[in-house]
Amino acid sequence: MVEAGAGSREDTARPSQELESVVIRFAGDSGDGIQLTGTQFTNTSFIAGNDLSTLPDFPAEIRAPAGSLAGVSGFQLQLSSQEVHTPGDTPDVLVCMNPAALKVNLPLIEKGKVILLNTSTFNSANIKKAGYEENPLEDGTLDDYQVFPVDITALTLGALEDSDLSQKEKTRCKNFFALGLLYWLYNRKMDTTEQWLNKKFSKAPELAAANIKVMHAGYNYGVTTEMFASTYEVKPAQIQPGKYRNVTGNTALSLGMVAASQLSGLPVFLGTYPITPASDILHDLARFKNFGIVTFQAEDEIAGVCSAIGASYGGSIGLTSTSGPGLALKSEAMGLAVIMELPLVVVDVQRGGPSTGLPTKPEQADLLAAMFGRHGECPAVVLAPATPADCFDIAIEAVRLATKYMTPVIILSDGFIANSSEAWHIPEVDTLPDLSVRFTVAEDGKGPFTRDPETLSRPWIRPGTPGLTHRVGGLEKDFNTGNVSYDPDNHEKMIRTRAAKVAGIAKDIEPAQVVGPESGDVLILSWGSPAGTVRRALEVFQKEGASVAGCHLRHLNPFPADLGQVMAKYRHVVIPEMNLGQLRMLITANYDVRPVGINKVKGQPFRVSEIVDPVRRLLQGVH
Amino acid sequence: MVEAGAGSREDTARPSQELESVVIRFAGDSGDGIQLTGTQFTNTSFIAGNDLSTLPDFPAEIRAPAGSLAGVSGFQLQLSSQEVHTPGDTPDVLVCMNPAALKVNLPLIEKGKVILLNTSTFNSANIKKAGYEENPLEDGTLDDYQVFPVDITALTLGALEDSDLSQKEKTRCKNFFALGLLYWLYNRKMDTTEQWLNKKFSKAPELAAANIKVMHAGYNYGVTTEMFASTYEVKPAQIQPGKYRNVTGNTALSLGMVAASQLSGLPVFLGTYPITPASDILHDLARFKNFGIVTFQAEDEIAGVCSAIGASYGGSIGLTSTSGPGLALKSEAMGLAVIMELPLVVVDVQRGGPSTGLPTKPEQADLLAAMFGRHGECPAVVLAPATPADCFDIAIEAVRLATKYMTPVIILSDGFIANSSEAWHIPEVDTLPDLSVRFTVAEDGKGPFTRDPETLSRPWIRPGTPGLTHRVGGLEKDFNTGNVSYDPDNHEKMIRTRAAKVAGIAKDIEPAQVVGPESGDVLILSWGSPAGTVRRALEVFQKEGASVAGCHLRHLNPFPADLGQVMAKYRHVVIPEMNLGQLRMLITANYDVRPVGINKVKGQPFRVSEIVDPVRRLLQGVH
Amino acid sequence: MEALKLTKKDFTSDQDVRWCPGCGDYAILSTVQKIMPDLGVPPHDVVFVSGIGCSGRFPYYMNTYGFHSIHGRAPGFATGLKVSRPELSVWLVSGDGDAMSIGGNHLIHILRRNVDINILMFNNRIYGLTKGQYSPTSEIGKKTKSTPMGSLDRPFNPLSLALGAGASFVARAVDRDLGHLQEVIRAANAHKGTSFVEIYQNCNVFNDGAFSQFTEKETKDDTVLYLEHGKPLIFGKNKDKGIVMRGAHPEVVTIGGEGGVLESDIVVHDETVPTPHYAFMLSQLQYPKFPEPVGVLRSVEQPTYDEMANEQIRRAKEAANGSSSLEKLLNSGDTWTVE
Amino acid sequence: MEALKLTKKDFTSDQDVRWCPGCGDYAILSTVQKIMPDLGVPPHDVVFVSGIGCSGRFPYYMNTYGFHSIHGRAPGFATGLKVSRPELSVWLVSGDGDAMSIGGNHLIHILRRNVDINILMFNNRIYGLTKGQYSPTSEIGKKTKSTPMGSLDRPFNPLSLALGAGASFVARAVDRDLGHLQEVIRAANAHKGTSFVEIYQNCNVFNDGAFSQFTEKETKDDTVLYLEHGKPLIFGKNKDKGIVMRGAHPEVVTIGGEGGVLESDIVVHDETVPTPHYAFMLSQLQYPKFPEPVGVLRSVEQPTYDEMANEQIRRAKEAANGSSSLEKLLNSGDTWTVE
Ligand SMILES: Cc1ncc(C[n+]2csc(CCOP(=O)(O)OP(=O)(O)O)c2C)c(N)n1
Ligand SMILES: Cc1ncc(C[n+]2csc(CCOP(=O)(O)OP(=O)(O)O)c2C)c(N)n1
Ligand code: SF4
Ligand code: SF4
Ligand SMILES: [Mg+2]
Ligand SMILES: [Mg+2]
Repeated sequence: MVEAGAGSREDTARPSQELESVVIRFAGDSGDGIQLTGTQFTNTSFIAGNDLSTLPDFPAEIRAPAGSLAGVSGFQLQLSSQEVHTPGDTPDVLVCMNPAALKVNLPLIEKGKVILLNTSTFNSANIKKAGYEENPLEDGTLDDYQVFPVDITALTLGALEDSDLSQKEKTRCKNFFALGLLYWLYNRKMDTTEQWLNKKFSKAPELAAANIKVMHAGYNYGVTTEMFASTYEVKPAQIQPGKYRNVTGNTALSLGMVAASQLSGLPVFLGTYPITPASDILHDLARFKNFGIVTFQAEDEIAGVCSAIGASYGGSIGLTSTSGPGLALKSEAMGLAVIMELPLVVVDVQRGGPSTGLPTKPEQADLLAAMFGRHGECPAVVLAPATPADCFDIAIEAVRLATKYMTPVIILSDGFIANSSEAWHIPEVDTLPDLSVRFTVAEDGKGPFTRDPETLSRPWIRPGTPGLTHRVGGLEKDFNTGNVSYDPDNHEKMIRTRAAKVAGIAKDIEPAQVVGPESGDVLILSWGSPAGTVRRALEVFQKEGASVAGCHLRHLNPFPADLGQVMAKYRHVVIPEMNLGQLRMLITANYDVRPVGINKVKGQPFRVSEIVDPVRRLLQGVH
Repeated sequence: MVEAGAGSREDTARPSQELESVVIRFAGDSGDGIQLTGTQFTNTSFIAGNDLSTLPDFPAEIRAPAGSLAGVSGFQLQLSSQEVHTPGDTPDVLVCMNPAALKVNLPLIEKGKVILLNTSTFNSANIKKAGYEENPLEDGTLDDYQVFPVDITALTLGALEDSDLSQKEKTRCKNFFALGLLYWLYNRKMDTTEQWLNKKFSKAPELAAANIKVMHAGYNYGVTTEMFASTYEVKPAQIQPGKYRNVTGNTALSLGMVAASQLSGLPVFLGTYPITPASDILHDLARFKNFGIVTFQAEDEIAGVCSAIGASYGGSIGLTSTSGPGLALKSEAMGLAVIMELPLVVVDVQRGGPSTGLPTKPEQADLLAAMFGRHGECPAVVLAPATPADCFDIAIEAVRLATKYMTPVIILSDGFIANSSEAWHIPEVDTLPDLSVRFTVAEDGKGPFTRDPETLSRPWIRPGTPGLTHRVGGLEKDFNTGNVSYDPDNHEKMIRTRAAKVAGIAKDIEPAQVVGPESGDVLILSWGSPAGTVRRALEVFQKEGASVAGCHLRHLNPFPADLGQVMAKYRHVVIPEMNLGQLRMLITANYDVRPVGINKVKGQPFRVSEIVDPVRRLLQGVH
Repeated sequence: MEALKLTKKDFTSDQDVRWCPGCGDYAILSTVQKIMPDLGVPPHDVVFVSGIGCSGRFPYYMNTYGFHSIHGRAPGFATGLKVSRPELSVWLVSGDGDAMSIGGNHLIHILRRNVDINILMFNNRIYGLTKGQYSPTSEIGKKTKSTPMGSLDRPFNPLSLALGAGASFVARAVDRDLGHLQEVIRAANAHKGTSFVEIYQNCNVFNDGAFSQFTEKETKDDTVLYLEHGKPLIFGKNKDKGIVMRGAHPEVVTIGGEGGVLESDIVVHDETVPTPHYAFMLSQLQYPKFPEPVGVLRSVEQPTYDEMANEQIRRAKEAANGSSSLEKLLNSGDTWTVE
Repeated sequence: MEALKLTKKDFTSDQDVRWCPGCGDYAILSTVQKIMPDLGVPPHDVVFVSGIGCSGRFPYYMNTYGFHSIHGRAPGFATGLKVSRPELSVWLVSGDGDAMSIGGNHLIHILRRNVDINILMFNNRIYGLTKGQYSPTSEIGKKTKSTPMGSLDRPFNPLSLALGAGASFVARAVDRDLGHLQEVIRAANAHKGTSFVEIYQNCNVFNDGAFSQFTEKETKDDTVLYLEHGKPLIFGKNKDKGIVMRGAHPEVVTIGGEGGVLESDIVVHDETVPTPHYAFMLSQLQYPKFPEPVGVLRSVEQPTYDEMANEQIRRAKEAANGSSSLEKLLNSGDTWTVE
């Protein structure tokens, strides 16, 4: 049982114990409102000042049969009074709304941790559906955990005894009982959620009232029962002052695109086709028509990218969003954008592959496809956001490079970054970069392929511009005129020019950023969503005084110009990635470095220990 | 003027000079029958016992305006009394049927070489169309060459004075005048061509007769004019005894597929979509229905590969053929074949990219796309033929690996290998490998994913097999049952198993073959069509006693198991390829070797000097 | 047939069915499992091919061979399979997005080729699996996650598209009318050539009630036109309404009564009209102006691609007259011998 | 319009035209260049988009903006361009393979969406650029390089396919009848929405004479039915043959004479019939049983995708009432302040 600690609150007789951070996981049937419960707890905690990171864990099925293992939905969050980089490796508290949720989530949690259970659902039918032979509440399964069994459904119905709602509607409120109980347990106020409920059910105030009532019942249950020896308090974090909001990666990316549109003065045209986990980018941007954003749900991924290229040709920021299978389909058309030298932003929210693979799980295995997945010598810029909020900046960076260098830019997000959320320090608009674009006009005296000697970029000429009518196409072009050319030397010149243009971007991007000692034993080189876990691992080593530094890459093609020098300062370079070693291959191929890979391909983000342990072995020379 | 030498022939008063080898290039308007003329000269020379290599050089346009530069068609061949590996770097004799052909081809030939011209076509209209301001026959353009101006059209019409053919039909015979003249010049017999003409025009014997007459006229023109001081003789080569035929790469590949079908006892199903330079594989295989070969011209490349996979699932050898743009389109479906673990052969006849690029020119820039152009961890076997004839063996090897390991195999041919031809020593059928396949039946007691512990391959179960109904799909599969599995550990196990299966093929392929010293200064590591040029370069170094060896890779994924050891024996590894260094990247990434690249991306094969010179600089330490 | 003595269970796999409770897919699955035993084909000679979507899960639940492929491409896989293995009974299950959005081209081409495959297209007028974006059959103005202000594209009429592509068999059924669904699927199976069956399927999670006017007792008699070969196009609660042609145009009329029309004036349904213009006219009968036809609009026997492809092989073999030896082939063309 | 005073030359680029001598593409190019000056749009506001094929070369020869894209995908590029730049005049040139083989899906979707683009599909019933394989419009049994024993697939009827997809403007013209071709292209340009024009185009190298029955003096009066809005469907050297409806089916009749039919019985052409069944019936008139219609089969005004998409943007901006500041957007949602 939890120890009593310092602190108190008036409305309870219980002491309040201070925690640095806590990892809570809500789990239940997809119909149980788990995502909503998690989001409410998150928002309330954000407003209470905690730093936070969240991870929703959807079932692959739309709506699997109630109570089935396939239907289990989860939402994990870590809140802390310190900086948080991940949703946490393993939950301190697991809230289970039914037996299936217990079955699926029990392997995630360590012995001794807290499990809060809705015992109302542990009837023999549900127990069987969850694949248990016996009732796990009774057969000793949970002996090693701190179990808090609560008859949540019954208590919910009790709280709504006087309500006119149907039995079904009443039962549906049960997640708010659990939420209320947790609000009590973590010393949270309920007003944010109350406001949200009133707004959400403004047309059905009886539902708002019922949910609020049930939430209070849950809270009061905590107050009155003797079940919990103490409540907990996670103090506000020391966070940079400013205004914050909670964003998922997909939302931040969409906001970044709106920002890029405003900063460049160009409309964004999104041509796309729905696919998990990228669809939300379409859903988000479709709501920003007031910013002049055009969203076009095409018949397939190919039409999606082609329409984006057509729009780029017309002077818009052509954008297309997808996941792995769509990236594969878009590759031919991306080659056209490369040879035509048109701006294009391609967002690939990576998921488990190959083929349909594990469509709702994150993976980082499209890096080489992004680099090389086009026939011919066909270079493109490749970027990857580090965290959900970083998607905002990466979107702006992608548009900057695409329009400045007239090149496709691929953004490699992943299902973890896309769906998880973190607190985002909202930037001041005037601190954002100027992306303004000037289309070439006849008076500039430039042809369609007169290159800027500095950037090697060609001019962007919009159709409709008098005096500059010209033809572009997928055939090789004359270096000077842009007309079709079959000349052998010209072809090589063009191939090398296009390559040099993209390689030259290295001069125009941020240098490699090192966290930790500037030289030493180990450099952890990372990209994409492992960023947060790596940050935690670095903190662990920092505390220990180990000679371990980190460098996180947001630019994957080209690499920062100084990357080679940076890596040369460490005895070992270690690369953790959710694939079999794709960045490792690129580093090996391009530098005199033989990195050590930490590779996990399980459709799950790294845990801190999965990075710390192998690095530690390396430090000990055991590896 | 050419020197007189030894040798003589009864029907001429001229001496005959012996040559080791000669490079002849026919050039003219696409309507001039250049390809046909070249092919006839080739066949006749083969039958005379020369070793030979040829290269057709088609215009990109179907039929550009007569006399235009875009309409120039070329055919180059090298014949020799020694082993021949390439069609020759630069022509010794250039036959030009019009001014445009001269304009296009003059840059290819060195000063002092022979140019034979059809002066009838050098009228002012044609001269202008070719982009000449003055008549190049008169303005000194050709001063540094040995020029033989012949009024070919006029002489042709003269020879057919008595014929009832139309003027147009008569004029069309003029290429046979040139051919006859060259037959005389190189001491060739005309009977092969006569037979061919009689067969070809069996339904229009008057055309056969006219062409034969004109050919004889050309021959006799050589006999009677004093223009040539001598004729030439290229003696039969020292060639391994046996039966030979002339094959292009595409034909050899098609024959190899028929052979693989017969050797495996399985039908071949080709699902494809026409694209230059791969279409001839479809054209060839479509004529082999009597071998049970099914050819399906699909609506696009995606349907092509999907139908091939469907056929593989049904127990056929699923085959699809394409070039770069099609490879890009097929990538998503190839991923399905990888995760389903079905055999599939994908032929990519590479052409100049990116995008539509230089569609009629060869390039080797799809290697990385073949390796990595699929989302997720998605390994496939990659092979590349060395020469046109090698396409036969590569096809058989592809089918062997695809069916034994239940995996997609990509064959990277290119436009040079596909269209050029060489003498092929026809193998005895009983020396070919046994590819027989046994489909799994219920009595074997295996499930659809019960792996062979040796090969890691899963069984091939044909629908229609009683007792083994099962479902496969693109979702991740349980290691044991093959049912859909979202289990994290299982996913990693499957990812690693599929990778290990393909990597393990290294044990089952030929070791790296070295030509030249077993260790030393330089190893030239090559793949694909540069093979021939590299062979010539090695002969040059061998003669000089330089410490230069060659190793040609036909297996690119996995590499031969001993490749690392082989490379380690040389101070430098040099990789010539028609791209910016794709094999070089793979070698760097996989071995402790930093190869030097020789890279040419001009839509043209290497010349011998382009390989010899940089290697020589390297030997001298200048590089 | 009798010898097989198969039951529904023989066609039911051991996998848990994972559609949302209440989804129309259940009824279709159950109907297919039910009629399978009557078709005279053992489970191991049946293959279900699907794409991606909720409908794409169908093969997992059938105890036959099953091929759950990639999004939109099922016709490609099915064509390769059927052409190379014409003796198998090949079925294709697809959704409105799978078949008509990403897979539209493969669909029209398989119909044009007339490969002997039965296509069941579950039309729920929504993307189910990706959680509710509009589809190419969604009505114009549809508000979905991807179209918060309403969709702009005019929907496909799947039957018209199929007929425009030259389909030899075109039919429609509804997930709620199981008896009729059975009949239609049986007819599709009996047809030699590509059979295209559009099934109105309720997605109760993302597009509930999309077809309620055709399934609810109160309305369906007036909104649905049951097609029967050789029978007049009559509908309505009292069987007193029918379709006549006015010149080139169809019209709804009332039969009998004052000012009414004679039953003999009503168009008599003929599924075998050689060119598709008549079936196309039927496919254009759309609610609310017309009742919507269900049943077989068109069923015309024409040679199938798979049959003809195999016939060419047979003929080629015959022409070669047993002389198709590999050795001969390799040694054909212009050969020469070096001694 | 007059102010522009443009001539054919203003629309002719400096690039050498590289089709085979005698190719039907020349006549189409020349016709388009000729009528362009009359359309009231300066060359720099015109964009020609194409795919790959001989026809794909078309944009190079027009002195307008030109976008020679990849095989089959031109509708995608054109849609993105037109929706984002509705003020441009966007034309799409495609071949039978480009538009109906690899590009079939994009074609039917652009037609369904009714993006305001003019599509000229050069139908030569063959793959020209790749040197002579059969195409989806090649007649069944066609012997080509890829089908030495004859092709097996039933060809698409491009007009029927377009109508099945819901096209709002569908027409046909012939490369040899330049006056009529002009008229049809003008009508296509005048139509708001996607205009689909099939042009019978002779590929004299790989499929010479494919349409000779419709172009040769001796036959064309009896094989071609010129459609004119409001005029009866009459054809024949002596204008004595016509089309009537027998129930739901069209029939060729002789007008007048003994046993002949009255001219007033002949179907009067109406390109504006709201549903496509009538135009579909026309599209199915096929030689030799019927004359083949040329001219405009269907021309129905319906809102265009580009127009509606931009209208939504306008409305959204209006609704936001000038308050769409980036700052506001970034600061929206549940925010909190750390001090
Ligand atoms: C190449 C590719 N693009 C997109 C997706 C995502 N996706 C899966 S199913 C689907 C649409 C499903 O709609 P429908 O075919 O109507 O099937 P339903 O779920 O409604 O039965 C989409 C867009 C994918 N899996 N693969
Ligand atoms: C992705 C891709 N597949 C195939 C090709 C090869 N290809 C170019 S044009 C063409 C067909 C041309 O036929 P059509 O569209 O009828 O045009 P035509 O040449 O007859 O005008 C093909 C198959 C290609 N360029 N790209
Ligand atoms: S989302 Fe709709 S179509 Fe899919 S299973 Fe659920 S109810 Fe059925
Ligand atoms: S191949 Fe045919 S379509 Fe192409 S340019 Fe030549 S004649 Fe015209
Ligand atoms: Mg659907
Ligand atoms: Mg064509």
